[in-house]
Amino acid sequence: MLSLFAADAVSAPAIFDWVWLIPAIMAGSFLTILLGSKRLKVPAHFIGIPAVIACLVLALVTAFSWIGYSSDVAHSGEVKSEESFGGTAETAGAPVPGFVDAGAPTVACVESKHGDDYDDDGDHDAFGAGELAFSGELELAVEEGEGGGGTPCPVINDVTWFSNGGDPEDGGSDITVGTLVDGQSVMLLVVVTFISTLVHIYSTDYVNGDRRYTHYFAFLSLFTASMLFMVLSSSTIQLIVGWELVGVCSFALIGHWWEEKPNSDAALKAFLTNRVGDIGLLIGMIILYFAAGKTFDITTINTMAVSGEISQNTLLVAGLCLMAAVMSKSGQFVLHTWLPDAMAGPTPVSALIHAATMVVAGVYLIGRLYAVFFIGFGISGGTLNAMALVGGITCVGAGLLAFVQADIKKVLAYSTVSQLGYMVLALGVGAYTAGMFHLFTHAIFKACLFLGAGSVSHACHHSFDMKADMGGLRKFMPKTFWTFVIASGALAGIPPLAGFWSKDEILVGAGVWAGTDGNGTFTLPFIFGMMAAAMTAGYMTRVIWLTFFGDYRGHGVPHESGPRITTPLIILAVGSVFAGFLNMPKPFVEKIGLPSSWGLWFEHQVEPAGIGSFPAIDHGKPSFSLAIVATLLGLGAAFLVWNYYKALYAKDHKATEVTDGLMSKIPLLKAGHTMLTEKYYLDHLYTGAIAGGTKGPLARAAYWFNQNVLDKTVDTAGKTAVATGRFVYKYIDQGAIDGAVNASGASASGGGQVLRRLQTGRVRQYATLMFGAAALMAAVFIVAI
Amino acid sequence: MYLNQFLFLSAVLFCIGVYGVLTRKNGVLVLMSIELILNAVNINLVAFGAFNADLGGQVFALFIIAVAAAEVGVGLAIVLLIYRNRRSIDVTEADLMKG
Amino acid sequence: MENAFLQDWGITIMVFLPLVGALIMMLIPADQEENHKTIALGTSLLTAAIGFWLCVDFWNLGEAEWANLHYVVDRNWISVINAKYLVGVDGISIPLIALTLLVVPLVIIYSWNHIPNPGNPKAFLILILVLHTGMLGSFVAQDLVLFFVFFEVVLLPMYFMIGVWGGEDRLYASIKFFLYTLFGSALMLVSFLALYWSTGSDTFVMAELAERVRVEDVKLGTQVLIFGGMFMGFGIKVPMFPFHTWLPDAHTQAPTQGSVILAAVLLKLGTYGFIRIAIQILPEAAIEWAPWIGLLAVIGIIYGALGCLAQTDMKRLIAFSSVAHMGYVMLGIATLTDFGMNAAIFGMVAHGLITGMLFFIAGSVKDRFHTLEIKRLGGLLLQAPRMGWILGFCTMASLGLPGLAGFWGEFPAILAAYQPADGISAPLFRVYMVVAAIGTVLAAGYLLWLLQRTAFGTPSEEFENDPEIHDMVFTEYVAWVPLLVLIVLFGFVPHLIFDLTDGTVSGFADAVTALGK
Amino acid sequence: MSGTIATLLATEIERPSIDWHAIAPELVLLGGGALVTVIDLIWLERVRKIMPTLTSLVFLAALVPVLTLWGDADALPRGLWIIDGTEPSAGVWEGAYVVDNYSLVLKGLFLLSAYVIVLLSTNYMSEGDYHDSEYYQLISASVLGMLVMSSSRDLISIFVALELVSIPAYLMAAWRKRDLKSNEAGLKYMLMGVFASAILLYGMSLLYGLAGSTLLSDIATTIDIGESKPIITLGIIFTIIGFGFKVSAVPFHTWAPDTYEGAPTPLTAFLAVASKAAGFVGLLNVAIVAFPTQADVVEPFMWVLAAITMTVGNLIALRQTNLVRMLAYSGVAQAGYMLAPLAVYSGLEDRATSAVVTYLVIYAAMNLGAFAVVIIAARKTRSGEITSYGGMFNYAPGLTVAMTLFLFSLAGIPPVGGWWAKFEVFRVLTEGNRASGIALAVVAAVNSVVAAFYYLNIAKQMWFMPTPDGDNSRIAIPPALTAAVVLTVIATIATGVLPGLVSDMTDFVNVAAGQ
Repeated sequence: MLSLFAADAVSAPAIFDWVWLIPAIMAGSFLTILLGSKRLKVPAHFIGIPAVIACLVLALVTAFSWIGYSSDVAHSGEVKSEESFGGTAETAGAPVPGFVDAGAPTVACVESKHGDDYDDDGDHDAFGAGELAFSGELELAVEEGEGGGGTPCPVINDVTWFSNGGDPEDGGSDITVGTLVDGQSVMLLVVVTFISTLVHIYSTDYVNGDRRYTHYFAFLSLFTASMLFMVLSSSTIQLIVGWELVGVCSFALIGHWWEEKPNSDAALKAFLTNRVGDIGLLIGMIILYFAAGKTFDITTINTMAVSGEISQNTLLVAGLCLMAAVMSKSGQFVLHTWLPDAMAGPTPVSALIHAATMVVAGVYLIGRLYAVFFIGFGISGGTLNAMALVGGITCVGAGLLAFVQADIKKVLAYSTVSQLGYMVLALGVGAYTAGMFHLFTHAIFKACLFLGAGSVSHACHHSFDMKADMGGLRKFMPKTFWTFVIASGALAGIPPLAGFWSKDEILVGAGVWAGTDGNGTFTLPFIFGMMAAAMTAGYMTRVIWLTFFGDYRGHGVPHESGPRITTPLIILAVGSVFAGFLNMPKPFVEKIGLPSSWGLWFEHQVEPAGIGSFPAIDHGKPSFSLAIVATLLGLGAAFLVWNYYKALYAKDHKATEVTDGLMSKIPLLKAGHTMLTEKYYLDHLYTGAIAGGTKGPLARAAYWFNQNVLDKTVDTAGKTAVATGRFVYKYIDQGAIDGAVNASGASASGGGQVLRRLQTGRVRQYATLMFGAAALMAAVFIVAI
Repeated sequence: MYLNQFLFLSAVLFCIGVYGVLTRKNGVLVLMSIELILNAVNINLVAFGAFNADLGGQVFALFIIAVAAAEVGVGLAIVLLIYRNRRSIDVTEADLMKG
Repeated sequence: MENAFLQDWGITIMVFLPLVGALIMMLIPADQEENHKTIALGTSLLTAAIGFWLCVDFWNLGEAEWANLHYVVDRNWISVINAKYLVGVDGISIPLIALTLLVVPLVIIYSWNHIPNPGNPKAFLILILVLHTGMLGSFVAQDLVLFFVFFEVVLLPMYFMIGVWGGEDRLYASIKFFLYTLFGSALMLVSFLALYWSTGSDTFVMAELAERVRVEDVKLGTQVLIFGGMFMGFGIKVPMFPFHTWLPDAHTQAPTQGSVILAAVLLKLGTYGFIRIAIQILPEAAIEWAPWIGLLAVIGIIYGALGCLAQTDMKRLIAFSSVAHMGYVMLGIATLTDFGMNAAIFGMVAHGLITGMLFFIAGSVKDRFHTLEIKRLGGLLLQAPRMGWILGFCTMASLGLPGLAGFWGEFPAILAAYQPADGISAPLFRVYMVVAAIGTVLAAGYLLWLLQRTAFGTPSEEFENDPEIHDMVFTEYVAWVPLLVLIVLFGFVPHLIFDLTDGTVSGFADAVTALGK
Repeated sequence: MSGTIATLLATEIERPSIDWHAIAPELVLLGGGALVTVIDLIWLERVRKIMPTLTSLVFLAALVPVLTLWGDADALPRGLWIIDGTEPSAGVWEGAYVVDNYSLVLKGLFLLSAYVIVLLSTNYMSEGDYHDSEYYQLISASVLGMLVMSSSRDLISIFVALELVSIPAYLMAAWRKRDLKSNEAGLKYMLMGVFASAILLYGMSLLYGLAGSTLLSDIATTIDIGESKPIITLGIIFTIIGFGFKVSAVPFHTWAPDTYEGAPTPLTAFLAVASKAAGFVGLLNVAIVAFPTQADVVEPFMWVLAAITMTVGNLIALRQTNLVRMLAYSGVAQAGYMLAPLAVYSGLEDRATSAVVTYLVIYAAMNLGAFAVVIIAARKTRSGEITSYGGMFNYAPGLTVAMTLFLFSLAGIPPVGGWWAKFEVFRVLTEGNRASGIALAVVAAVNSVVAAFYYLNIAKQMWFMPTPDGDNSRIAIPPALTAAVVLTVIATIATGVLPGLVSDMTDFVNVAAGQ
């Protein structure tokens, strides 16, 4: 395989062959905690924290290796690429037939893969440990490659898990698992291990003394392992496996305090909503499996999508199916309802799973199969598509909802939904790097916010109610306050904090603002994005006011949290400040006099431009005016909110909402507000439809909901299903089908009863019967024959 | 003589016998009715034997006579038994078992 | 090469050893309960030893050989109809045999201190051993008449197990079970005979019949009718909608051991029959029937799930879930592709392990709480944390979580439905695929709901301080751990089964493909 | 005249040489029975105790020549006369009495059944106040009739054999003299029996008239002369009805439930098994040997008879509360299955015969077993009600298992014998691929499910229900009855697991030719 490339080809660092260790370590940690912690009398975090730190180290080593590798490739490629532009393919190092897009130096990344399958029984030991230890045949295909375009191909280490339906030649297929190392996965690797490490440390204080401390850490480990497993997937089936496993961990951790029904309800809701999306995931993956010639291999699927071997219609259908999965996992409208409920779990879990990592799985999925989406949805040159629309609606819709929450975590949850919408919007408009970058920065500052919220509630007797139990906390817990403010600023997109950069790039990517030139002109998504930018600043200001300013409305005296809580906060706050600098626009970098290579550094590492498995996307050009306008919008919204609360404070030190303001005077606004407090009636809609198709006016639906369903938020579809189930069971199963069976039995028995009357006991009648029958039959037969 | 005259006689006897079996309540009369049927059979057999110039029919008839005697013997014994226990030979009264 | 002893005697000893054990037990007075348990366990372990030896020996033959029959013993049995004592194993029987060999000893171990009312371990264990023979025999028989006899042998013991040791409604349930199955097998027998006559009436050997159907060019109409008879026979056993109504009753009323065996092995006789007999012999008719089987399968998936949601009894819920799960198995079979049939066999094994486990748990819950009414349960995790976690684990496995065995029965079946064998309408099966995928949501719904209402929350007042409620006991550990381990193992190493079945199944699928083109 | 007499005196009659070996079973039974009677007459009460033993020894002794005949397979078939190679010494009734595989199997069946019935009767008779010596002699006589029946190929001998089977049975049915039910059983059986044989005889007389011969094989060849079809039909139907009564086919079955219930139970077993088998043998003989050309009459008639017999029998059996009555109706239904092959016999005479005989053999084993259990159970429960069998599993597990096997065999569930019997019936029905056969097969299949229901009901009582009086003390089973149960269980299982045991014997070739 290597021989296919030029002699001076850069070989991939050995670490890439060993990244499978990272999830394996966490899986080992899980098993050790589960089976050993109590027996060895070792606190669970003694196992979990070293494991996760080891993973973090490995992830960082991988990341630095990737950086080095990609720059090596870029370096060697730069020379070549200039030559290859001239059309001399042989010097491009990859004279591989096919996939060569005219003009663009595309490098095929899969062709060498199935070129020679060979059984390599000698290599068992390499995978002899961890979860990749498979008995039987082991097929090892190491693929390394680098492109002439300066971007390395993903480094894939696959083992054939098993074959099904005969050999591949006979129409069967190999099912492979392995690791796929490229910029995107390395980035997630770092994010997951980093946040996970901090959450582990934070948790030692936060859930200290919890009755299921061990169990908590075990699942934290399992979650991290599953997430990493998913991130490193080289095949869609592996991705499905990881996808489901993180869902289960989420289920287990949301329902961590399952003694209370609302918690387990929330866990169920989360799992079931995700299952709904999984329908799309399964079907989408199946469509791609067949479309790509019976393979689950992600690189192959992408390559074939790019090369046009899979028709756009197929890609569109598959993409739409996968969107369902994205919508559930990444909380897009209308499947987002589980995410706010998921706040029932412990706060560090919310930070890790429901803000920084698991919920971005959907975004990650889009990025992983970007060719499928990009080409399927026709993003290039488009004006609107399902993905951008869903993202846009989500970021605005959820932003609005965030304004009316009293629960600090719920605000953050809706904010997460909104920001996930942002990322989906970014990917929907073709701004791949912007989406990924926002994922990256958001993970940091949102984790910081959640952990901050946890710290606050730690101080306020485990309440999350901003209105009832908080206020004026800045005096009591300065560290929490400052980190929270910084992270909020980052979220709101205040320059130069992290969120500013990523958000700006998304808005640029929409290609609407003059001079930005994206993949198309996505006007509506752009408007949504601007609105969301303003709203974000607004609701975060509200949170900060209600939590940290004004007078303390709770009881007791709050206190600052311990170092195990505040240290992670500080680390994340620092990250929130600096993360954005990783991907500054080139013009800006040049203007402030930094080396040009600092600009778009993130993009260079993450975006696999120019290789055969990645679509040719256009990049928008940054615009100072857009940045300024967007920032001003945010600041303006913040200012308005701030003044609103300030005025309120002046009237009444304990007030949190205006009771006789415009809201209550203007019906339209009032209706709007109710709409928001009722979460757009989505839960009502689902449940209402179930419980008997109530079609009354909205208000009645709301009333009904309040009275009957609030304390019984069973999963929406569940209730219809239960009702249907009852009906079917009672009337069809037990009634019709079983009834028919029983009735035939009864009629047989009844027939017997009637026939018994023949047997009168009188011998004369017996004789009559005998002779009568004989005579009758004789007569019939004589006549008939 | 024609064969059908015998056959007709036999058929009439058979019908009378059947009628007797189906209508008589008295056990002895029922047995006698059966004897009528058997004699109808005998007439048939003898007539057919003559018609076919075959001894078999007459032999058969002899066997029937002998067996009928045994049958009636046993039959009467049972009727007597019934009479002893029930003081009645009305066969229609015997309906302890039915259904 | 096969081991010479196993070649001559392996299968025969394996199949009939339990019967020998049962005979020995018959001679021992009933009051020596310990002896009975020991003999039963010993017999089943010995059977398992020989059986697993056979399995291992089979495994060592190498993948290329797995598609063929091995350890074939061919003796005349009923010479007037040329029915033979023809037994042998290949890739699709081995997994099911192994499952049977595993489950029966576990059930006997579980019985050690869980003999249901009204006691009498002697009779109970004898019945289990007789069942054992019947089940193993069905999986090794390669002659239709022989198969039929073994297929029916399992009826009796199961009937009594439900009827004597069952719950309150046991009489109704046992008779229903019996009559349904009998009805199916009567029709199945008629179709076997029809097959016999239409192929030249000189063999009942499955492989030969398959060959003859092709050579004699049996009319498609006849084939379809014969397939229909088999469909009834096997479909009732599976059970497919709408012949399923015996199952919830039988499961609910059966003692734990009976439910476990019923779920783990007995239902598989039907699906196994479909693959081994109906499809192998009548591939052409199978293509005609496939859309209908697929339809009933997906109806079963949704219907079973809806049935589950309506249940108030834990055991009945699990029972209904079998209808849904077997729907996936049947969907896989209906695609007539190797992928689908592989998935089906995997699904059989996975369902056997998982649902078997769930029934074990239900039995143990009943032992402790004396009720299975979901409303009255709750907080199992507090009172019996280990059992609660195992319940959680099993619900996850049952709803098809990747990484556990259930997934590999479900996902590939759905996948295969995207592209059924040639000659079957792909758009139709794609609709089935979507419906089946929706079924996975419902499955998650009822299973998690069950978990929530039984394991989560806090115990109700009536059981709060019940001293009878304790965590798992030794026999439960011994009986359950192997199943749990296998659920994980097959989740991660699915090719343990896929590789075994692939060869044989591909052969059947190729026959279908050849016709479909 | 005198010359004639002188001639007659002087003429040496060429005595046809009798094949003593061929009729040895009958002779042994006849001689043995006579001997037992003489012994009884001489020693009276003193030998009463050994009467059953003696009788059963006679049956076993008669079995010996059956076996030797079977072993001398090359000499089969053989008749009453020895036919020397050169000049066949055609007797008057040449071909009227045939000893072939078919008749030997049946003779073996009758003798073994009789043996078991003696085992069943031993305690029953000695414990009641009965005339047991006479009872055994009557049984011997009846069994002799059966042996004759199986070899008879002539209307006269069939008739005589039939009466020889029946007349002792009339008496035995009423054996419990002071029991009104037993009287009634005897009366009903006798009246219906003689009426049926009268009808049979009328039919036979018509057949004789048209054929000019009483020999079945002659009837087969001469009867097929078109013009007298109505008479032939009448003759055939009346003849069949006579046997239909004997095998208790609906609607000629009415006597059976009442007689079964009222008669002494061992005698009931005798009627249900041996006597019924004799009826089937007669039926087979006339249908297969005499009417091969009359399938257009016989087959539809048999079809109707079989269908209504199994259906009505099963449906009424569903509602029975008395076990013996239920077994009676079950026997009616079983007769329906046995009649079924005759609904498609044309062209398949041998196969149909094989199926019926196979069924008879297996049916004998399982039904005798069931009656054995009934007799044993009655010693404790003193009742024939099905509910009185409740809880039997608790006090007599072995007996319960045995009964269960019999019941499942009757229901036709592998691996006990009944399945093979039914299988053979199904096989014949579907063999010709004729619509009528397949339709009847479906009727039979549905019926077997219905039948399973009431068989299960008994199993249910024994296994699942509590003991009615709560008395779970074990019951002592006399050795004779134990032996009977063990024998029948072995036979039931063996025939199911290795059907070849029966089928190899009943795989007849060319029964119709009587050769």
